Amino acid sequence: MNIIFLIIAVFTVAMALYAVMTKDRTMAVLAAGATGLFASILFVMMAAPDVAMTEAAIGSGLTTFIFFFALRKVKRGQKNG
Amino acid sequence: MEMTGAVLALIGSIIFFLSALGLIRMPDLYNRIQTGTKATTLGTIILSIGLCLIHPEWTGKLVILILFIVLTNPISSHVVARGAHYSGQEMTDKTVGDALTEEDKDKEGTP
Amino acid sequence: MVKKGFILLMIVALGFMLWDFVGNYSSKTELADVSSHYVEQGPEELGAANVVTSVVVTYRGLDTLGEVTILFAAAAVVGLLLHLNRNENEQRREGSELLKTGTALLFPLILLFGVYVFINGHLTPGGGFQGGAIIASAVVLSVLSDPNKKAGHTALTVIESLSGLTYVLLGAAGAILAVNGFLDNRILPLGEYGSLLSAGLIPAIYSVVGLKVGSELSSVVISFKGDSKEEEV
Amino acid sequence: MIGTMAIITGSLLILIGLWGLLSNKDIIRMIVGFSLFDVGIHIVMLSIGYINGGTAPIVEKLSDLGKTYVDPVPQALVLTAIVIGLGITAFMLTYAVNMYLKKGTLDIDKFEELKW
Amino acid sequence: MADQILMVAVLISLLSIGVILIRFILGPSVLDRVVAFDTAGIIAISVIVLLAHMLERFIYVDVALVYGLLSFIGVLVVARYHERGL
Amino acid sequence: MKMKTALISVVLGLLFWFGLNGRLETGVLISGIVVVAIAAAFHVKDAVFGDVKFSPRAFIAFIAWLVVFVGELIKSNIDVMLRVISPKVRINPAIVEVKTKLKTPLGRLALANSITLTPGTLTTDIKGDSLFIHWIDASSTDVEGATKAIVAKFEKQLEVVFG
Repeated sequence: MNIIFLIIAVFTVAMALYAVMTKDRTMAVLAAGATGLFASILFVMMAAPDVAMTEAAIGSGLTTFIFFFALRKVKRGQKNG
Repeated sequence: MEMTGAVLALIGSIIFFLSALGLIRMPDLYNRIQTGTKATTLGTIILSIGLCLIHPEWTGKLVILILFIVLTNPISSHVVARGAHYSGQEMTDKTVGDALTEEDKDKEGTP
Repeated sequence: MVKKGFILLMIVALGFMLWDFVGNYSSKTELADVSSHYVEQGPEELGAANVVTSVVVTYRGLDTLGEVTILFAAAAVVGLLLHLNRNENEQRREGSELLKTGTALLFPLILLFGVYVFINGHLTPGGGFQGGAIIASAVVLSVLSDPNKKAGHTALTVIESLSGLTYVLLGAAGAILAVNGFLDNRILPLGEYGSLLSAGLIPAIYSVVGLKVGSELSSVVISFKGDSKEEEV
Repeated sequence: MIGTMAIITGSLLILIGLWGLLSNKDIIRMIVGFSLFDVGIHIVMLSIGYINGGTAPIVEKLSDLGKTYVDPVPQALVLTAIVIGLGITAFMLTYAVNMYLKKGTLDIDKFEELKW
Repeated sequence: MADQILMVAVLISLLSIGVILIRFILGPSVLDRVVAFDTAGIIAISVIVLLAHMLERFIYVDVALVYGLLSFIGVLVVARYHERGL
Repeated sequence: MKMKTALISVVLGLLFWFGLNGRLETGVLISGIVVVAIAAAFHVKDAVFGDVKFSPRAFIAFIAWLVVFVGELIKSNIDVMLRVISPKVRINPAIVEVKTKLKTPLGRLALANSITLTPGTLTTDIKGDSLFIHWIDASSTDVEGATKAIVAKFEKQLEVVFG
């Protein structure tokens, strides 16, 4: 069990590092979403299924969607000058 | 029964691994989508059937999970492929024909 | 350059503080007083299998009321600010036919799943907030398949205010009729443990919260999307 | 063991998030850093309530009452925190979009009215 | 015996997620990463189902359902954003 | 047509609801009826199942399609795996155009999904009667040959069920 937890924790941290390091805005947002999804597996293993569900649905899901809606507004504005 | 289920789950995970390998090895996006979608769909189905054998009382929810994945996975890969095509994603050099681009050009040519 | 050094210094300082914290950490082996009361007495006292739900809805019910209020304020401000500053002049590309058919097929099933999540909040993981988020995801799906469709703002507002009102009224009913004050669930019989209609008012309260959160989050999504056709008129 | 690993992961996420929040000039990526910071704090909070060998506090049958359960109170708090985090993120993004529409850029250094 | 085989299955699934994350980091385009994200999400669903077996709690399967739904819609959002359809 | 959609939607919704809940109780039934009614209202508005045919022949065709589909799914995976494992990636990809006779939205969705899940093909776009398919090992790039190779095996059954 410990080793599974360790591997997923490494994935989570790697995704977070990638989100901070990358130059591309879109990729930063997507990697943050992936961090949330992996964190929700961590929550399952920490015996908190309620929190895992909330993190998957709200923290990772809806937040990422709203980020993309906002990015679309910004990108479109850039094109129009 | 338990052993059969466990072996099925193992087969599912091996299919996952092969799809991951395909994702690394394939030369362009469309071929990556091909390996990614199909293999993970079958892998999930086999793994869920294996767990159904281990825990018969889980069957209801796992069947819903399988149905959901079989329904959504092709749609999402179709949308990704379509988005790739319309955002001008390049195809690999080995490609022998592209009917969709020709079709689009025909439309633009005849207003 | 000075700024970068300052940032690094700050992060290192925080890192030292956290290092101290991590070094002194050891996982507990038994619960604190309040928590052990919740876990040991809660299921029999309130009839809800999911202790987290009984903490969120009943024991700490007032917190949840505040949380819902904050979410409502955030949704209102987002709607207001995005409404003031709109520039929508580019038509979006239509979704493909397959996506539209798939959405027509899946949208009601996702709604059904959202309802399942919040109505079973006292038995399985999940509850009003998660169910509301799933309903909002269904709205996102329909926005994706047809971005130029006009959204029903009025229906969302009506559902939102009605469920908010019902929530407060149910809480007040708990305060008047039952022993323990605001948002007590025991004005209905507790029912048979582990069945859907048990735990008194908890399923009702969580359904109301789910509807409220779902309509609020949907209205946030719709304000971020913006109505492109409205401006042309 | 899981608790210790979790608290280390959470602390690392906090530091990474803080770094992203402070070192970027792009507002959207600052908000991404903030949401990473959020996830880290949630993991730390949950690891404080973790009991070794505990299972989820969902008592399916009344005969299960004697088992070891993890602490439900931090879970309820984190649940609240995630939902409010969404509200805050939506709010910040609205501000970012509005500032962008006013100025035409997302670079934080260009917003000179904010300095003092 | 069955439990050891399932443990191996989980480890192989995690290894495949790791391999896919290499593709996620390599890119080269945004949509390549989206495909990697999609595949990793579906494998993670199976990991959650296997974890539900190993922790002996049936109710964790609910989390897997929510996870699948959200990763599906997430992929759609990014793809539609990329083809300017959002 | 509306009745048919409502009927299929209610049956599907109830199956879904009981599968999720996993037990038979009065509470589940009462809440299920309310929720499924709302879901069915959405289905009726879009008339999703309006063209599904009810007849013994359609049922047999559906089963036949299912059998063909599962067989193709397994074949496709073996095919893809061999491609992945083989030391030199041997592919010959192309986007080809195929024609379909199916007219109803649900039938086209089923066709496109089955094509996506079968050996080496992926639906890229759909315009009118033409499906544009990315084929990992294109043996013929003209419309007739591709249609025969890709679509024909599913279309016969789906035409009976969805029209």
